[in-house]
Amino acid sequence: MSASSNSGAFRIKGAGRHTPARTARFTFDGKSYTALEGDTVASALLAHGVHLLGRSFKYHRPRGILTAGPEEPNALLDVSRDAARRQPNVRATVQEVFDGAKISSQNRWPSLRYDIGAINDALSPFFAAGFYYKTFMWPKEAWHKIYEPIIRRSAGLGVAPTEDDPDHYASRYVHCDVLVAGAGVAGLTAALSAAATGKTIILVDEQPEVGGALHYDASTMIGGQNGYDWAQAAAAKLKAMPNVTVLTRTTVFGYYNHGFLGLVERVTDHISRPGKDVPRERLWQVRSKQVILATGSIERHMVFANNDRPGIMLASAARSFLNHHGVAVGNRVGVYTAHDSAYEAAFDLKRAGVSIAAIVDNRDRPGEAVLAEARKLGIDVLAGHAVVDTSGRLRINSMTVARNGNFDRRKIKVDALIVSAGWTPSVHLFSQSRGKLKFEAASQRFLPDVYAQNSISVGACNGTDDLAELIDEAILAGGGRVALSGENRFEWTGGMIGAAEGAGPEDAVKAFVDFQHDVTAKDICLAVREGMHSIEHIKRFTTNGMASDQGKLSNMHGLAIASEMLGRPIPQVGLTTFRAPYTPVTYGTLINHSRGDLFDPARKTPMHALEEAEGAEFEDVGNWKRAWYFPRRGEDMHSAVNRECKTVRDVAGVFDASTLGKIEVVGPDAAQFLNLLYTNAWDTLKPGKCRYGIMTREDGFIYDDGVVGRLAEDRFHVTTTTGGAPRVLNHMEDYLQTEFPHLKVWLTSTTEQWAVIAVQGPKAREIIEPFVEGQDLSNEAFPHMSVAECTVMGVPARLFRVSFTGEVGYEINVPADYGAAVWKAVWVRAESMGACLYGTETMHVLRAEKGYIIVGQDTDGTVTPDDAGYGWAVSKKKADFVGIRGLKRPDLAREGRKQLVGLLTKDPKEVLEEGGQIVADPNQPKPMTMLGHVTSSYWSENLGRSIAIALVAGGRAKVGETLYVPMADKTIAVEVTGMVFVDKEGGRING
Amino acid sequence: MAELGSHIATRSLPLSGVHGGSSMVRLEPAAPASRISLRVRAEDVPALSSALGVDLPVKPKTSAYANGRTALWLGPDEWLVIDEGESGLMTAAANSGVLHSATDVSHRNTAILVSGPGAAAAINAGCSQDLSLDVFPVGACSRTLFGKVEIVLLRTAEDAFRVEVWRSFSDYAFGLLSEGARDAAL
Amino acid sequence: MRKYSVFAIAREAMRAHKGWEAQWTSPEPRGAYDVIIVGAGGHGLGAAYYLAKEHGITNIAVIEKGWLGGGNTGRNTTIIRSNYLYEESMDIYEHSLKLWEGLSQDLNYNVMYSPRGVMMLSHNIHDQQVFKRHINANRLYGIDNEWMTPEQAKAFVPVLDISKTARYPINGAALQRRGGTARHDAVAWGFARAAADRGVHIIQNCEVTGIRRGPGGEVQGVETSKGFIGAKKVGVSAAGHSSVVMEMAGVRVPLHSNPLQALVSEPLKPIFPCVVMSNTVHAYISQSDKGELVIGAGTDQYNSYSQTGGLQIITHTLDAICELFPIFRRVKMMRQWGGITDNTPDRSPIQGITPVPGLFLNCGWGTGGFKATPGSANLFAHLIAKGEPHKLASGLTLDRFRTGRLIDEAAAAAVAH
Amino acid sequence: MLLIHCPYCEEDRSELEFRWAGEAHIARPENIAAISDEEFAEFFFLRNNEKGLTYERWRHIHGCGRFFNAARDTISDRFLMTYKAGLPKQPVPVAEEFAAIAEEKSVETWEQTEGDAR
Repeated sequence: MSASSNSGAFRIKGAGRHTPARTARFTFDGKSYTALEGDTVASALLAHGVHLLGRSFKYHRPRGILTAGPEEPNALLDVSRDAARRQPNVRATVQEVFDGAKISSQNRWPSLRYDIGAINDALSPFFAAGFYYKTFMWPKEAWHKIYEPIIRRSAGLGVAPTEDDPDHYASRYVHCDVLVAGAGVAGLTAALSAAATGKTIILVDEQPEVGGALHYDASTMIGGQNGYDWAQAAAAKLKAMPNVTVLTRTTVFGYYNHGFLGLVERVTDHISRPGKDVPRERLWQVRSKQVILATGSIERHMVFANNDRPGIMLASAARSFLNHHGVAVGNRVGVYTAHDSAYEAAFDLKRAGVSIAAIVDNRDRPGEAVLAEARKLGIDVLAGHAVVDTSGRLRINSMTVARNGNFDRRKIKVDALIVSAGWTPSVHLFSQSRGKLKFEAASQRFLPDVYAQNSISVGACNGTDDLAELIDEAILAGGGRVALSGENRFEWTGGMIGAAEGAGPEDAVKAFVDFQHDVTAKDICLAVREGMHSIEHIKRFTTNGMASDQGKLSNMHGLAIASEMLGRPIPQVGLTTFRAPYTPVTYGTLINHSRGDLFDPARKTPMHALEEAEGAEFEDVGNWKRAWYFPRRGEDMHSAVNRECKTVRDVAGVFDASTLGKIEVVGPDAAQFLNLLYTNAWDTLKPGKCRYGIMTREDGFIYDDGVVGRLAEDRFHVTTTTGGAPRVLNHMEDYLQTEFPHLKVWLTSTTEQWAVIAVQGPKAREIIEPFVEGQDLSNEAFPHMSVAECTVMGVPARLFRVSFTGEVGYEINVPADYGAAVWKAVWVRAESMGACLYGTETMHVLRAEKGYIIVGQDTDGTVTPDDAGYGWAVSKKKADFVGIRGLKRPDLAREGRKQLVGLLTKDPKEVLEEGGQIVADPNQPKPMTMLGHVTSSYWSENLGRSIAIALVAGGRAKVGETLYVPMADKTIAVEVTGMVFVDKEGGRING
Repeated sequence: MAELGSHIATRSLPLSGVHGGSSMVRLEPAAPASRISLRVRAEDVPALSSALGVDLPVKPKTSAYANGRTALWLGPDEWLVIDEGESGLMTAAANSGVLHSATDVSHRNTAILVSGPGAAAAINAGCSQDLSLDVFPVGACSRTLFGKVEIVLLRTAEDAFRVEVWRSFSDYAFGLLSEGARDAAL
Repeated sequence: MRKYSVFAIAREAMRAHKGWEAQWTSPEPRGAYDVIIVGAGGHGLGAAYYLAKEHGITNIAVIEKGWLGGGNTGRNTTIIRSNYLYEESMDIYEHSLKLWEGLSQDLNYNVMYSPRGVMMLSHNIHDQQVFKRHINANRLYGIDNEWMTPEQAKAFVPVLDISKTARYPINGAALQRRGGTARHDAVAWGFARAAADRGVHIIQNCEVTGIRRGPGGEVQGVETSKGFIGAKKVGVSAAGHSSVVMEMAGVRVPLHSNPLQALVSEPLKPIFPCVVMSNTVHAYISQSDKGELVIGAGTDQYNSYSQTGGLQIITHTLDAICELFPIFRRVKMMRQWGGITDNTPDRSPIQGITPVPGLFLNCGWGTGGFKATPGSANLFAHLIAKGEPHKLASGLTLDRFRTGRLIDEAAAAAVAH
Repeated sequence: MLLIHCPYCEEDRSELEFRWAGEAHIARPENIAAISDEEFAEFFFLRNNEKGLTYERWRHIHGCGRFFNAARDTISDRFLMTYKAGLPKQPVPVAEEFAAIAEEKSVETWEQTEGDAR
């Protein structure tokens, strides 16, 4: 057996552009086939005479290959390289065969030939468009429990992947002067012309090679040579130019705002064994000054009874399989058309030795030229006839033909039927760019009219049919000079939209408009009858155009049928929106590198690795990873935290506070600026001192808090919450730049400049003392709420005497690269003195024992400083600060607002749930009146009991009262208390 | 306890030990440098320029280099000044005698050097700016976004860039550059 | 109105479905009505239906600029839930959820309300605190919402990645089992059919261009592209364009109109059993009856009426989806689209009287208006009929922006520490 | 993804580098402490939310860091101009731009663009 016959019995010797010696093997539904390199799955299977490829969505009707391109609605397959690289819903007409591919059909059970779901087809009279809106309503629960699961199982197409995708995807931002979408005659010509001007050009085409329609159109000559050959030469010339990038296997899937386009390049799906560094697909995000749309046109099918059998396909597709792939779509091919272009397909097939049963032309007068040629080739032409039915269960075996308006029918045996109703310009990208279309009644097509962006359409997508005109138009669009001429064999005429003879509103036949979704002409008529008069309603009611091909074939037919039913001209019925993407795009491509470690940056402090080595567990706080607790061998979180809490109060603890936001506020007006941004007063703060500050927005609610140290008259070191740092800086910049630009002050983020090592506890001073130079640490010289610039381990440092535990506390700020070394040295000494490392959980417990709040946990954006018990931090003297007016609004000043208080459970062992709701009467019926909720709740090892903080309506007036926290399984009685649980006098902080 | 105080802390760099790159792109952490974030009003620019020994550029997206110092225009009153040696930047700025704000950010930022014929393509894996030589010539600099993190990008040669990034974002930046470098080699 | 049922379908199947009548008619407007509702989305059509059904007012016109259900009703991701935090929110969303439970039967139109559960993922301690606050509040209010461990969540949604090595590991979830989805178009069509059946005029392709007011400032009717139409009561329910319509009456409202995008995948066999949302990584996802994965993306940052948005919003959402469900990386986006949401400063809706006598407002449902459709419509009908809010909606007034009594669901959920 | 001209960087940059910052030319009242509740609500909450020409603020947050003003058509999302913070509201420069907006207003949205195809 020769290689070519091996690659399929329908392979035509001498036809096509593939090399017979270069083969690839693949399986389809378990059976092995040989293909030629360059074959699509569709062409490879057709070469073996395989037409049945899938089942439709609703009726599970057998379906074959309708097209030879991305508009394919039927031939959707499951393609896998290995178990993890399995891809559902792949169009057989786009997927190139690679050696070893495992391909299966979809949406059938138990097999493609015998599919139980096909019973739906027999029951189809019940399943008219929208039938599900009218039934399945009783009993109430039955929809969700019975009907919906059945519908869901029978719907859907492919099976989702079940393993994590091992492939990777790449991304590239790129800019150019001109992007040319489509590399057919028009696109190539425009690109040649534009390239000649020296502009940067990106030429994009979705097929593996350039050429567009020249893939199937073997008769057109360009520049004196065969069109396809000219195209390859033109592409080679363009590729050699430094200002041109040619991207094939690349689809412009979206044309967005301001010259932004999304492209997806398929890099490896056609390769048998791709290299491991090669991405499967690459996302190109292009910003182009100008866009030349040369997207061509798409042939339409004919809408007639049983027009969906395997073996029925577009004429241009048959031509493409023959001329490009060297495959005949049948031995005895029928033609049904309303357009001259199908004749050329018949001519090509005939010349290749395929028998043409007849050309059935819905028109009374086909084009003269094609008619003459048909006569010359001895092809029977039935003008003014229609195909009114077809037969053949798994593949067409005959077409039934009738003269228009006549009831006499006759069957003609065929094993394939090629169809054409004419051509629809591909205006998808134009429309996505928000350009306005106009309807050209004579040619019955929508064409670009008003452009919304700097783009221009050339060629078939612009309705330019004449080759010479098309070339001129493309040269002009490119703006350069190119000498080029072309020659067609035939001028095409004709075309129709809507249902053909025998498939009108009164005909009870299944004439498919949208193949994948099984929408028939009847369904569209029904929608109109039911009052759906907007094309959007019709689309949604019938689901016409909503399948994975997004209506590339069906939209115009559906529109024409609706127009006829409504008795309104097409432009008045409207056209549904073309939305991105042009063809489906892999999520993996859209997200490309954003996965795993690159999904979202994990911010780590300079001490992270050391903490990890000490066994720390980490928690996520914003983007940061913070040490949560440090379990020792055998400890769970609870016992670790208990130990840490006790050790800090008994001895001392070391804590990584580096993530706190830091902002350097510098300038002569720094204090004045802070006066405006915080509720507190800052001009009274002396250099060398710190103060706790509260920031509100104009609405008066707490926005952030933190300690602010004054380093000099004109320099403050502001700290913010960990998560709040970026938004606080933005908030400050907003006021500084736009409301208070007269102030001489500047802001710089220094969060990451400093590593911050907090040492807290009775022995804190003793621990850090030996490391510090240039600052007397005695209480007198450096009391609580002091700040100093000094040296720690020989490194310039900022030392704060602050406490978030109620114990003597220091925060050593050293330049970040020194953080690890200082932390290590401090920890070695601390450990030797019996201190511990502690994490955020212990920090939370210790601060709760002291009644210190955490903004974002104890407050939630609806809490004023007074609600939080921090009314003292709101200056009464300042004439202005951000929030001054908001705080005075009636609801913020009213009695009975929720206030932060302490809660002690009656049972000291009972730890409340954070988020527990508080009521006065636990026995009231639902819905209950809730007084507030538990914001913080911990076991306090230091107190030997639980403690909690809560927001309670009128809370401070309720101190001493008993309230209740009803849980699902029990009700917990609590006493309202003050917020300070440990060291109420506050002596410990001063050491 | 002088014996402890005399322990001088050693420096640990955020990207120490990382490596990446491809046949077309070389990726390496830059040597430690001194940096200040400098804020100056237009009228005081000359004074700061002379104090620092490098002319602060006033044209957007440009930088200037002199005496081992690079001044990068980041905004109309904002520069990043990088000194390849051991600082003196804060003192020099303070000596200008005019109103300004200088903040030491030497340790806030770290830098990655990206070089080779695929350097621009690697950066364009995550950076939306046009890095063609016409638009982003040698010496051009800009604060921008790289994937999900902010960077300051400086073109040091036709095929070389310096990527300044905050230290906790540097793992991410290096990782994404590695991915970009891998793709740029194809 | 001819009743829909399986028997009606069988009957029609025998005669090629020729006997179905129009679900609604397209009448020319009369000169005046008792009530005009601006905006034929789910909320507006539903309000007309409930006015007719519960308040005996049938002389109503619902005026629609485009096609009915063509705004956010037909563009959302169809999520239904009621597990909100504040009483004002729980009141209205639970009222709505109860109506959802019987809506198909009430309308004789299968709106495909599917209580398949809405699960919100918790990724950190802050999430957990917030979710438990919701769960406890919901329970005491009589609304179902339960905490699940990561393992329980995975049992409910097998494709969920609960590994500890994820960038943001899942530490639990809140599940409202009665939450779910419904078929958005069916809601608009079902209300339209039922309202039309009670005599309501639905006037499509008719743009309101002005609101006419009398000497006392009171509403007299609306100017439209089909001429003046009189009414003493006008209800505005024109999501996305509320500011534009209200400006015609000289009323400024605290709204921002932002594009909100969504996308669907190619159809797949059932793989995703419920709705999953994550605030931390910003994603929500479900699977439609047709098999498409329906994914809601975020709003674009700027005000716009363009119904388009940036690709970066889509990719950002898909980042998160693929992080939660790594097996979806090879799935393909089939269609993306946008709608215009109107958003209030506290992310809670506004429903109530306005400074203009006779003019009633229903707006500001932000990204979550679909779930409220029957409840909002029902209470809006009450407001229009009685001239004052129903007690379940009494907190949703415009006045709260003066007093500061906001219903800040966003602040309660989203402030990181 | 919008393309935005930063008046400080004097260059068009991707929207990714910018953050929207609300309606422009809303001055914080000098005497804010003394204004009424209604005036405060007006200042803090009420916005024009224009359909058509809008004046808004952006911050080039991942660029030069500056806040600036822009005039944009919220129907087409086209920028008509951008200008530096602190400048008064600038008239839209070209008369044709007004005409363009007026025409687009009648066309409404993208959806309608399709539906109204002539």
